[in-house]
Amino acid sequence: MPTFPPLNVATDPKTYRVTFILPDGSETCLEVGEDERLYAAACRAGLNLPCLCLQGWCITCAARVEGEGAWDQSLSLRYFPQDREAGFILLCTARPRSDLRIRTHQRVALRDYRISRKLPTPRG
Amino acid sequence: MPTFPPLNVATDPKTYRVTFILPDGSETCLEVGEDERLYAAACRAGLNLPCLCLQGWCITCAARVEGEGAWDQSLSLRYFPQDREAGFILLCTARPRSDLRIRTHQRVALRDYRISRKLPTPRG
Amino acid sequence: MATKRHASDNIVGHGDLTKRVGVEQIRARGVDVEKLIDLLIDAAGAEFTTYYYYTILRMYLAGNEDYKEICEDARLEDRAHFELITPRIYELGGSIPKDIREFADRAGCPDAYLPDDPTPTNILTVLLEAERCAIRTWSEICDLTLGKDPRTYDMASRILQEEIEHEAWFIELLSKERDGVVRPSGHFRRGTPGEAPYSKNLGFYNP
Amino acid sequence: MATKRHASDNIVGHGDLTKRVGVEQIRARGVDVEKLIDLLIDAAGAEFTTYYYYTILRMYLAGNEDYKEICEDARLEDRAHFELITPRIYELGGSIPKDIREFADRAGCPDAYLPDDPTPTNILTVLLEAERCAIRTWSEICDLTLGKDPRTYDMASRILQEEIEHEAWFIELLSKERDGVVRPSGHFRRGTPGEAPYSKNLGFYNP
Repeated sequence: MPTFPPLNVATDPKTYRVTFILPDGSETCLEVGEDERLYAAACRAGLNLPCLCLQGWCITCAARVEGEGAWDQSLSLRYFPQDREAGFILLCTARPRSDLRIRTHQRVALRDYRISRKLPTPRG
Repeated sequence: MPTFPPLNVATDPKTYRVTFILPDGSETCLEVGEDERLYAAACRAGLNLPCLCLQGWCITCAARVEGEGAWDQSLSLRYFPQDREAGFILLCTARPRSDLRIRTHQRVALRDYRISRKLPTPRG
Repeated sequence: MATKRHASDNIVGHGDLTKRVGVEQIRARGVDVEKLIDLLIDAAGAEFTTYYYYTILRMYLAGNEDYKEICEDARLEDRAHFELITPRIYELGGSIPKDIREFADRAGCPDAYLPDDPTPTNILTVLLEAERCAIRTWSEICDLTLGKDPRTYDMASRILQEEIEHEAWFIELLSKERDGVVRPSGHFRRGTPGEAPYSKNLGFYNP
Repeated sequence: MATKRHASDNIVGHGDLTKRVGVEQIRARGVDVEKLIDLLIDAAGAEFTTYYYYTILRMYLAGNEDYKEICEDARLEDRAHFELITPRIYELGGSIPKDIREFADRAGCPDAYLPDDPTPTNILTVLLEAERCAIRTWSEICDLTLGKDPRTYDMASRILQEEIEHEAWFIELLSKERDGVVRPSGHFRRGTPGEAPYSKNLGFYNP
């Protein structure tokens, strides 16, 4: 369950098309409001994605944006510029600022990326 | 009492002339071996200087080198390049590499200097 | 003779001290021991930082003796969790980080900072979300060890149960404080602050 | 009527909650309260990091049950010191740092890291020097508060006495371990690990 209930998409001033690509290759495309968190939107659509702290810290919900894309990660408690450079996104606290294609289940990839750059991260 | 007893100066391969300037302006000049810690040398000469951790961490023994001088601070547990740039020396773990003139009792000055540069330091 | 379901521990030679049967048995049952160790260190880090941050949060629940007492229960029980987890990490062949800052950096749950506006509602929200993160963590460790590693499972289950109690407490308090809604935790009392009946294996309050 | 030796506390107005008589009285007797608070936070930081690092050091005193037990006493007593100091910091109007890393960074004594070569001699040396740093710290706080701040003095004196015991223990152990020399600490036993008789105001072991 997301920390904050998803906002009503219909009343959102602006929405974006966000595609979630799961490990089995299946794709789910959603309209996501600019104030809605991507994890909450995925929940709303019935996607069961991993999460733990839901505060943008633990990287359990880490995913990766394919190609170009813009998103607001300012709600996260720990998110590094280097994470963004490599396209990593923390779904629990990310809000879309463009249409996005997102590959989910990237916790291990983000962990190893951070370790390689000597950035703090949970290891488990 | 210093952690390590002062080495016998006479057997030291090399010595330097080190002058300690106390807050009352009095000066004490000593021969200090290159392997002797300056705090231990001052103790040997009967100077009662402040100290606490004696491991080059707490800055209680901080002093300041006047003019040019060289010293080895590699035994300190925490000593920043910026400390050296400003002439601060931690007597408990410093060994001379040139003749030195040293103004003692500079804990507050080093503390304020570190705070101004956002470097870690005990505050008390 | 029945077919063995799991690899035996004859991987550990007679008198060999470099391996532990207590580890190889769980590995043989499918536990990724290295991943488990990493998870336990992350979790221990979160319990440890929580112990520190709850010390501060408790101070700022000023004037609310009930909130302070319950925060103190959670604070000391989280400390008891750190104490309980650490020996298991070493038993499995792991170790906690050399540096305390690294321990905080790798914690599985966020630093539970004092809010800039330290109202009871804001502080109780931090406490609640910290407990929720812990519940998810320990639930995952239960999942990973169920039927494979009885010892870690037992520990995780004990800690989880205390974290579940903590969440219920903070929901009760925040619900009344913020929303004026009664949502009972269903609990009575701890005998002493931070009694930690599950993680210290003490008698329950059961009058 | 005798002349008053110290400024009275009439600086604190009727019903004024922004000041404490308990602080103004010690200020009037010459305590630099802000400096004292800073020293107490540094000292609390050292006790807290020591609690963490002794957890590790204790683990590596492997095979030496006597060393482990005594390290455990010192570890839990240092934790008791952190618990004792923190309320006094807030009472005086101070607070411990928002971030646990900052707390470690400003500690008055060094991180008591596990030595690269974790022999009993090397570990006992780290323990000994950590206790010595603590003794110097608490001696200084006794100096600053003697005759001016009975409450902080009492606390510092209690902690100091436990640190003095710790130093004597580690001298005894290291002396025998490293030099083969008997240097008795002069002490008998703690009733339970980390009993902290001074800082918890418990009965002494005095058979």
